[in-house]
Amino acid sequence: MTGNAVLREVTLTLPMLPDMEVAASKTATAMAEYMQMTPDRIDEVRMAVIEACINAFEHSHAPDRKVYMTFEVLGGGEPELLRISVRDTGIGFAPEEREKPQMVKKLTDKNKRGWGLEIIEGLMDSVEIDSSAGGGTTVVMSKRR
Amino acid sequence: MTGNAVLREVTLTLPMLPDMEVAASKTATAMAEYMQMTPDRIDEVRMAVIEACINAFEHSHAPDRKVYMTFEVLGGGEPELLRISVRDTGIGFAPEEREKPQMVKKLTDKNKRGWGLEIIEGLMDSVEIDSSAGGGTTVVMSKRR
Amino acid sequence: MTESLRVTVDRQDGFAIVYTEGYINNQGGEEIARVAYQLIDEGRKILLLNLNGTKIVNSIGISILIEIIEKMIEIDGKLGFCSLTPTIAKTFEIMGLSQYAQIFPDETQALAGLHPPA
Amino acid sequence: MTESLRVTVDRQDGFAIVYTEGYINNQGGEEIARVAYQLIDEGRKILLLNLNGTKIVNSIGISILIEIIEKMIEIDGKLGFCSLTPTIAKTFEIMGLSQYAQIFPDETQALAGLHPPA
Ligand SMILES: Nc1ncnc2c1ncn2[C@@H]1O[C@H](COP(=O)(O)OP(=O)(O)O)[C@@H](O)[C@H]1O
Ligand SMILES: Nc1ncnc2c1ncn2[C@@H]1O[C@H](COP(=O)(O)OP(=O)(O)O)[C@@H](O)[C@H]1O
Repeated sequence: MTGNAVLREVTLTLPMLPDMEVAASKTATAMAEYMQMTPDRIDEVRMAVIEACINAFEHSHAPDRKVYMTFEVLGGGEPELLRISVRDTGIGFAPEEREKPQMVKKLTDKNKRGWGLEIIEGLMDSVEIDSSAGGGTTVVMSKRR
Repeated sequence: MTGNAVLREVTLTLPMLPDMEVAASKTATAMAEYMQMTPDRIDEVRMAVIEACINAFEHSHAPDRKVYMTFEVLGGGEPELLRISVRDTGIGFAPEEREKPQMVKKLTDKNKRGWGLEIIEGLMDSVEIDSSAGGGTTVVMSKRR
Repeated sequence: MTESLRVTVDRQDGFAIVYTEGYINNQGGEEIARVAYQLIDEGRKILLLNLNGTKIVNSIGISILIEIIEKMIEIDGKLGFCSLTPTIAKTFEIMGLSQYAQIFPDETQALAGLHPPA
Repeated sequence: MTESLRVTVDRQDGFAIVYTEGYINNQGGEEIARVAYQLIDEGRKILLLNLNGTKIVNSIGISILIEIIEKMIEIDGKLGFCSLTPTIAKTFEIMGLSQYAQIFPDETQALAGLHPPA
């Protein structure tokens, strides 16, 4: 049984500036290490956090140039799940209209980008995106210990 | 000349719970690494952050059980100074009345504690404490790159 | 700031090994591409990217690596990768990149697998 | 959570080496003290704390180590430390702890300096 009490909650606010995604990934690492997640899984969380941050940096056009993150450790007694939320107050987008990138196409396409969300979904256990035009974007991603 | 523009500002809010000081120290490490501080100096910052956090955890009796931190990178163009502030909304204390701990006394004293601020002052380049009865405590500590 | 990617090259006849150290973000990816195109211009058709010194990458950096793969397919060359962290390997798998560039556990196996000219 | 301190002991005649791995916080300090008092109870008067596996400590943990030093002074024994990170060494210096417990760069020099019974 997975308890869903929030055992620990840490919030981090970052400026949308080069390399700040690395700071976010270190905080994620600290929380995952606290939970005694395995090093390989910690590394996957780290990469997902980097992708979510650079998406906000690059695409959100948030006027305050800030990313708001929360790191929550959930569980029933013992830590079981790490839930990370990455929020911006930018222009938003329609996640359901996103096209799944395909390498065979990207190889000849001029635009080789479009992998961030795909990578996040592949590395985390679950990902939810809440975004709307003008209403900003919140990506909530979780990984079990 | 030391420029004093704030080049980067990151804020972190932590619960006053066991091991959360380690999360704070990781964020500090990330900011210090961003500045390319030397590993030994980064390690000193990390230890100072741990001490400031456990002071707030242990002594503040803050009703919200939270520590509010900011990490600022200052400089004129290039990062030159890391300034870290550790704030709680607790009972406060009178820093000027603090007695400097002496090992010769502590060795026979029943209370062997009282080293945290001494260590912070020894490891950081400058430390300022703003505290008042009922008004909470803010420790601002800085270290050059 | 944050230390930028260091790239070193071991040039051999007809092929080369490119070693990276640090974060492969956009600048890091561009630095690798610069070096790779130079090696291609020099006539090399087989390149091995040894990422042993790289513990983090981002998708912007990887998209620049995809450009190098495209170029390699064009000139009928080969790009191999070796010594990836498990997360980077998994990311390449997720992207389907491993179908277009060979991934090897280490340099020895890469050199055997890429068949560079002796 | 966060992995707790692991302590291992190398018992020798009349002295012992205590190895730590992990964070010396209050629990970590208490674990070291428990082991140290047991070694003292067994009749050992010379202890070496090898902190090679410890990269962080806090002042609560150190204050427990001061208790061990007090005990050692009482029984006319010796407590030495070796293999400290530069920051832990500097912290011991700041506290004046290095006047009451000998600090050695490594185990070899500690064993030579503490003169344990041969
Ligand atoms: N935080 C965000 N704010 C606005 N748009 C976003 C955000 N995150 C993603 N997007 C949109 O989704 C698209 C796909 O993102 P992603 O899969 O990460 O690939 P990439 O960042 O390489 O374009 C982006 O190009 C952008 O249009
Ligand atoms: N954040 C704080 N809130 C209230 N009191 C504090 C705080 N930080 C320090 N103090 C007071 O200052 C004293 C000295 O702190 P310190 O030098 O860190 O040693 P120790 O924490 O071992 O007592 C504490 O015992 C406490 O009374």
